Amino acid sequence: MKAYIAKRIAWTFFATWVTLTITFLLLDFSPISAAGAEFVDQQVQQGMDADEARELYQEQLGHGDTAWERYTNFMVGLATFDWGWSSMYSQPVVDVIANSWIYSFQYVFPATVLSVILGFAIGLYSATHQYTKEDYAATLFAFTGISLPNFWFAIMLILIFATMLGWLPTYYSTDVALLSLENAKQLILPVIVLSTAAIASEMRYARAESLEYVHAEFVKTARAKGLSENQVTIRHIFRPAMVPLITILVGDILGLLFAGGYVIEVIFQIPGLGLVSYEAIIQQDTPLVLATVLIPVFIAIIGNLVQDICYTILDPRIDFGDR
Amino acid sequence: MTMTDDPLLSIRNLQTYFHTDDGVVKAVDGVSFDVDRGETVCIVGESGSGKSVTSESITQLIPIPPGEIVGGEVYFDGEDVTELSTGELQELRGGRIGHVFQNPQGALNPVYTVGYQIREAIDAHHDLSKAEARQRAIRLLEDVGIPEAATRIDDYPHEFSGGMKQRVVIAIALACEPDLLIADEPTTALDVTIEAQILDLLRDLQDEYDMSIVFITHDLGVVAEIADRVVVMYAGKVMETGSVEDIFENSAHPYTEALLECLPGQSNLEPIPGTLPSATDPPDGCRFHDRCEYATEECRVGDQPALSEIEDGHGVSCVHWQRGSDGLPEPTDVRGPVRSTGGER
Amino acid sequence: MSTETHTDGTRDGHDEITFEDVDWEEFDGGLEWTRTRVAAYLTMGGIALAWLLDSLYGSRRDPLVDYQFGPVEFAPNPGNVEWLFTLTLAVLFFYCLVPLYQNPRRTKHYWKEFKKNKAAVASLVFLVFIFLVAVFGPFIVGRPELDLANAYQPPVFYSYVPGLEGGTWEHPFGTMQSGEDILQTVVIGARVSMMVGLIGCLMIVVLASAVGTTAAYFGGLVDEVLMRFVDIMLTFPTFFLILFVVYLYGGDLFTIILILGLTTWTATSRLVRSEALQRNEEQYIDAAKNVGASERWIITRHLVPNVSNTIITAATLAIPSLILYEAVLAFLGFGDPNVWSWGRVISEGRGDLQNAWWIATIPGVFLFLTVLAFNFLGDALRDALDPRHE
Amino acid sequence: MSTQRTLLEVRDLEKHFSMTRGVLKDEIGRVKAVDGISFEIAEGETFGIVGESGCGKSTAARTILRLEDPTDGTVRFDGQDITEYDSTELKRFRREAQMIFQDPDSSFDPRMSVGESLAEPLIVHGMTDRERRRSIIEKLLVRVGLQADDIDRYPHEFSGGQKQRIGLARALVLNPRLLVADEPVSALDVSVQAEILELMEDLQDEFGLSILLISHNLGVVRHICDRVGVMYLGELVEVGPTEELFSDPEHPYTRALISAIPSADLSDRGDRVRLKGDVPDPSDPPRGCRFHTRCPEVVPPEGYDLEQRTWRSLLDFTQRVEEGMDLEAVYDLLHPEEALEDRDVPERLPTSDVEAALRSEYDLADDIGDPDADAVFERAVERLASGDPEDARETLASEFTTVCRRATPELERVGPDHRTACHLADGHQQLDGRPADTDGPEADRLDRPAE
Repeated sequence: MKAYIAKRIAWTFFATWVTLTITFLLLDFSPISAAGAEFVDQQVQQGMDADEARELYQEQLGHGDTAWERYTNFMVGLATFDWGWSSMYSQPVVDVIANSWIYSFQYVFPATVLSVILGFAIGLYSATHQYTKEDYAATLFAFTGISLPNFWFAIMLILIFATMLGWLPTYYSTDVALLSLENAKQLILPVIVLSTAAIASEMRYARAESLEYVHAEFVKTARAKGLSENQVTIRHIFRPAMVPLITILVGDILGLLFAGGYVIEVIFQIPGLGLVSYEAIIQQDTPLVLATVLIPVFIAIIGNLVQDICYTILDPRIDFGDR
Repeated sequence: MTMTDDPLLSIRNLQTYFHTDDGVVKAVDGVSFDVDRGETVCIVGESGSGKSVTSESITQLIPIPPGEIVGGEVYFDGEDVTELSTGELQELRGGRIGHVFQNPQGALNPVYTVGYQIREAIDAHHDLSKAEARQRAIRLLEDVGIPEAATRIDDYPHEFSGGMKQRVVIAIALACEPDLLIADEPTTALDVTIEAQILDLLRDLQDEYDMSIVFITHDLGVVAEIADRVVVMYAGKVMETGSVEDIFENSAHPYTEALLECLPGQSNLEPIPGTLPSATDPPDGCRFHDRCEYATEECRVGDQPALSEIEDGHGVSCVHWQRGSDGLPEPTDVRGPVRSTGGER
Repeated sequence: MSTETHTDGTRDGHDEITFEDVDWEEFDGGLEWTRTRVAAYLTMGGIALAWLLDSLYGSRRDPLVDYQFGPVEFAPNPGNVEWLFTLTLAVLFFYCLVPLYQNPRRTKHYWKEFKKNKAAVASLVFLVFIFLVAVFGPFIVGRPELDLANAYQPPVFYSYVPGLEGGTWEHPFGTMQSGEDILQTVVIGARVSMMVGLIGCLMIVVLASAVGTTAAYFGGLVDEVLMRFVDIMLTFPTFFLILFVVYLYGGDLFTIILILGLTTWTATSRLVRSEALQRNEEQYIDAAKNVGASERWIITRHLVPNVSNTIITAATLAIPSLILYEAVLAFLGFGDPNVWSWGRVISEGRGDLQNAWWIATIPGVFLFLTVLAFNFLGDALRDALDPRHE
Repeated sequence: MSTQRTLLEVRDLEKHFSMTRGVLKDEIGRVKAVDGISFEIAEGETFGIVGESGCGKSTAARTILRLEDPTDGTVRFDGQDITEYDSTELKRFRREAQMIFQDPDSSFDPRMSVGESLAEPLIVHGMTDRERRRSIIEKLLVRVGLQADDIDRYPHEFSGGQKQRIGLARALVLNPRLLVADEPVSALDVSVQAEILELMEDLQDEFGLSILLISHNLGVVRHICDRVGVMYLGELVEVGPTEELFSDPEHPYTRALISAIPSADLSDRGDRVRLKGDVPDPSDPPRGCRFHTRCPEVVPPEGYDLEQRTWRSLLDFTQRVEEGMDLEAVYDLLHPEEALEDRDVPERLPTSDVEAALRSEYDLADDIGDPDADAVFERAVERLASGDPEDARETLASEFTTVCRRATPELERVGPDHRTACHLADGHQQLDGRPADTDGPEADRLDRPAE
């Protein structure tokens, strides 16, 4: 098992390397990269000192004359947390990230916890009560949840609760302290929007996976032992269903939450990573765009590793020899 | 508990229906039989005869819904089980009634050790310390013939062979020394040599634990091997019931006879023509009439004939049950090209 | 060879032949060229050729033809997207509708399974409606145009202040801040969504089945490399991959559709591979081998048709996410600035929630319902087509 | 029957599957699914192969039809070696040899109608005339007991038995001479089984087919086969005419198998030869006679005077030690109550406790009847208790040795057409090979074949 984990870690490094290389290739072949050389000219035209502009250009990630030089600079820069200079903020990219992540975290984290608990619970209930009214209601909710375009849903909530009813603020304000009731109040709508899709998605997965086990022979055996329905549900339906569910947590839900967060920050003007990224794209601040795209990628890669390790704990049958 | 002459289990006119998209499936439609203390009763029938549903209706293990026990009583030790609360039922399951299922591959949860799964059965009914429960689990594994039980108890199901898994499932069923063991085709998925081992084991355990066994099977060979009494089922109804000698040496129902005649390995094989009647819309009269070579007009009307007692303990549900004495009706030829009615899927 | 003959009742000449009389030496194998197959190849080849000619010699400004039938104007000047869409429709016709028509018995069976799901039937009706609107709508209602005099017209039956004159049938869904008619933008948006969904879906089908069956068929190192690549692609959160590539290369709708197709096929290819491996174990594959069928026969007659259920289901379920991705991109302002996508209209309405709620609301309802319908449809298809379900 | 011309002749057929791991597919072992089997089938004859699951019987069938390429050996069909065939010859051979499959649900493409499925062989072999195909198929459907208008229906509309009839029709449509039936009735109810078996017999008579029947069910084999081969772990252990094999089985495995069939005869209930344990792992089959690890009649070592049952137990113990019985396993035997995580195994264990535990685990009496054997056993126990399983292994291996472990028995003739691979049947082993001491019910049965 130790060898297996070591292998997974090695694979993680390899996957990271491949991902970054693909990223570099995409970047290097793009018209935006060609524009990089014009960057100095642009800055000079905007009244910057030529040396200063060139120095600033040196700060860019992946500069250099040959492709190989650019590649090595790019990789070394990423590895040493020297992620380049944000012209938009006039700050190193790393600092911009350090200042903004907390705004994303403050609502993504509660939404994640909420969606995992509610999604799994509803899904499990739905599976064990298949074809009941509650099941149909939950399924309808799930379909609605995964089909609602989150940006439109957010706007509709703003229209109802902010514009029409005036109960909640339309935009996020950074003037209030992070740990205040005011702040919690202005995060209600973002959390609702973000978790609705996640709950719906998790509920569907949890329901489908649990259904695989609802009619399993060992569930019948468990019932025949005299266990109560709750024991049967938790130990013999949910626990085995956990094994496949772990894989969707990282693969699908993480992506869903990040993508949702991006749009939500743009709509509510929450100055987190998503809004930073959005503005960086609008301003063509390539180093910042790259960083804000790579952060979710790194989180996903690490999440995958954690998921694999969880898998070995959850499923005794896993064959450590292969993969 | 005091020993009485009452049967341990007495099923009276049990009706279990399933509500499906295609209509109501009358899987078990008025089944009655008794199981005495210490005896083995085999329920034998082909697939679709309702034998498994019967056994799972005893402690209501059938999925409800779509299943529903529509009528009848199940007396266990004098008490009507169909009237029990959920809690009392759970007390009964695994406590006084143990279950063994057909497919040992699926009957054990792959993510727990076998020790955990046995202890779970013990803990559901007894208040033992962890060490005590473990010791009891090891003894159970030894009882069911698993070598080096103390080492194997911490293994996961996938580390056991099919036969060994079935032994573990039996150990779970025996965890609380039940009075009744319900074994639903416990050897069907196993090879013959392993099947023989399991049948031996069940016989030994029956003496050791002093229990009654309800054994469900489609294999008359197994019935001959293990049964004291036999219930022959067809399309949700009991066709014949009697001692194992009654059934094998003195069978009175045409269906039983036909079943015996189509056992491979004997010199003259006689297939039963036709297919099982529709479960949602069973025919009038005797359910077997359109495949029966003795069927007459009387067989095609009314309900399934009541079980008539030929002799003590030997009942048969046939219009012509007295045919031994007053002469058989002429066998009619029901053979012909097999109609592809496509009823079953 | 046995020479027994059977004398069953004979109705015509053919009936006298039974299997044991066939002299096999007179036969040898050959591929059957059916009429449908020829028609399919000709049609698709024709469209591809026309596309090629149009992009080489066509004019960017002048339409190919220009007809006026009363209010209906037919003056197509197809860009790359339109050509690709036409090709997609041809594929859809020959590989979905024609087989359904040619096998009425099987179609009836699928329909029986499918129609158990009422929501899915309703979804299908709705989607067929949206599809027709997407294909023919723009020629009937026309394209949205700037009309500052009619800005902020409310939809019919709604007025700013009760009692005052409200919206009119002139603009049943109201107008936008620059006077564009919302009905027209909704119709164009439907076309955009259908193009994104169907073309992207076709790309996923092609890429996923190519990679999936290749991996399954060749196995070994090919399988390993392809599937590891897919693993890595799957680790990359799709939204950010799309965002990044659109940022670097983006622009017009054609590019965005290509990017969407190229980044979303991976999960389906993994599914196709495992399904193909599973089907390969089925006994009917052995049975076909055992009658002497060639590998190509087995792959085209057994493997692909039986995996196709999985592909169709997965692709149908991919359509809603493709539509949503496009809508989000358009909403964020990264889409094609010349195309009235639903996402873009919602984005325009974002700032006018106070005084013109309908701008953001109405296209959103259509977007939501379309996505919902595709999800219902995909789910029902899975139930109806899943072989495990039988 | 056996006087007729030989249609199929299988010689030393082998099929090994290699188990690989990793990207580079390093071979880490081989499953010898079929490991050198030989038999022949005459024209019009039915030959059965019986064995438990995993014995390689299905692989043998598939290899004979070249659905798998054999690792070694020859298969002669009508005098020609089909293992040498190129693709054209193989395609022609496909017309001559057809197969019906076990699982009626999986053996038809669910997307093809019955007509399409049955037409497939005809199309593949070049019959392009649609009308002609249809007429052939309609007739054939009637011949297997279905109706001509079933041709347009889909497989899911039929019951298992009906599908198996269609399977027979598909196998017959090319008018083959050999029919390989892999467990054709094991997925069916008994009443339906009988129908299919009867149909197979009728068709065989009508078309002069040779049949190779693969089954785990001895009843089925006995009913339909002229001759039978018994397979165990990839090898044929006995081949003979059906009645002779059933009435006078020579191999202990055949005896055990026959004895294990639950028969509808009430007179002999509960009175059977029982095999202990499971079939060993085919990737690592036992040396010598593959059955010796479970054999109730295993030949005892020279120079010891042991009861058969005691000897069986001693051999079981020897095998367990060879698999690697370490101090921890012994400790678990002594202290079953301790959970895995909180046990603390000392350097050595008290010999007397270990001995008692092992004697009870392996059902050995305090006095096993032979002082020399007892001494060997005690020495091994002592080594185990002092934490030296390696030495225990060597002691046991050098002392408790048997011809069944040392040498692989060959198929030897024991009757005109009856061969078996057992040391007990070897001429020189016949006398001293059989256990001398035959009391107890199991030993009693040795000379009196079951049935």
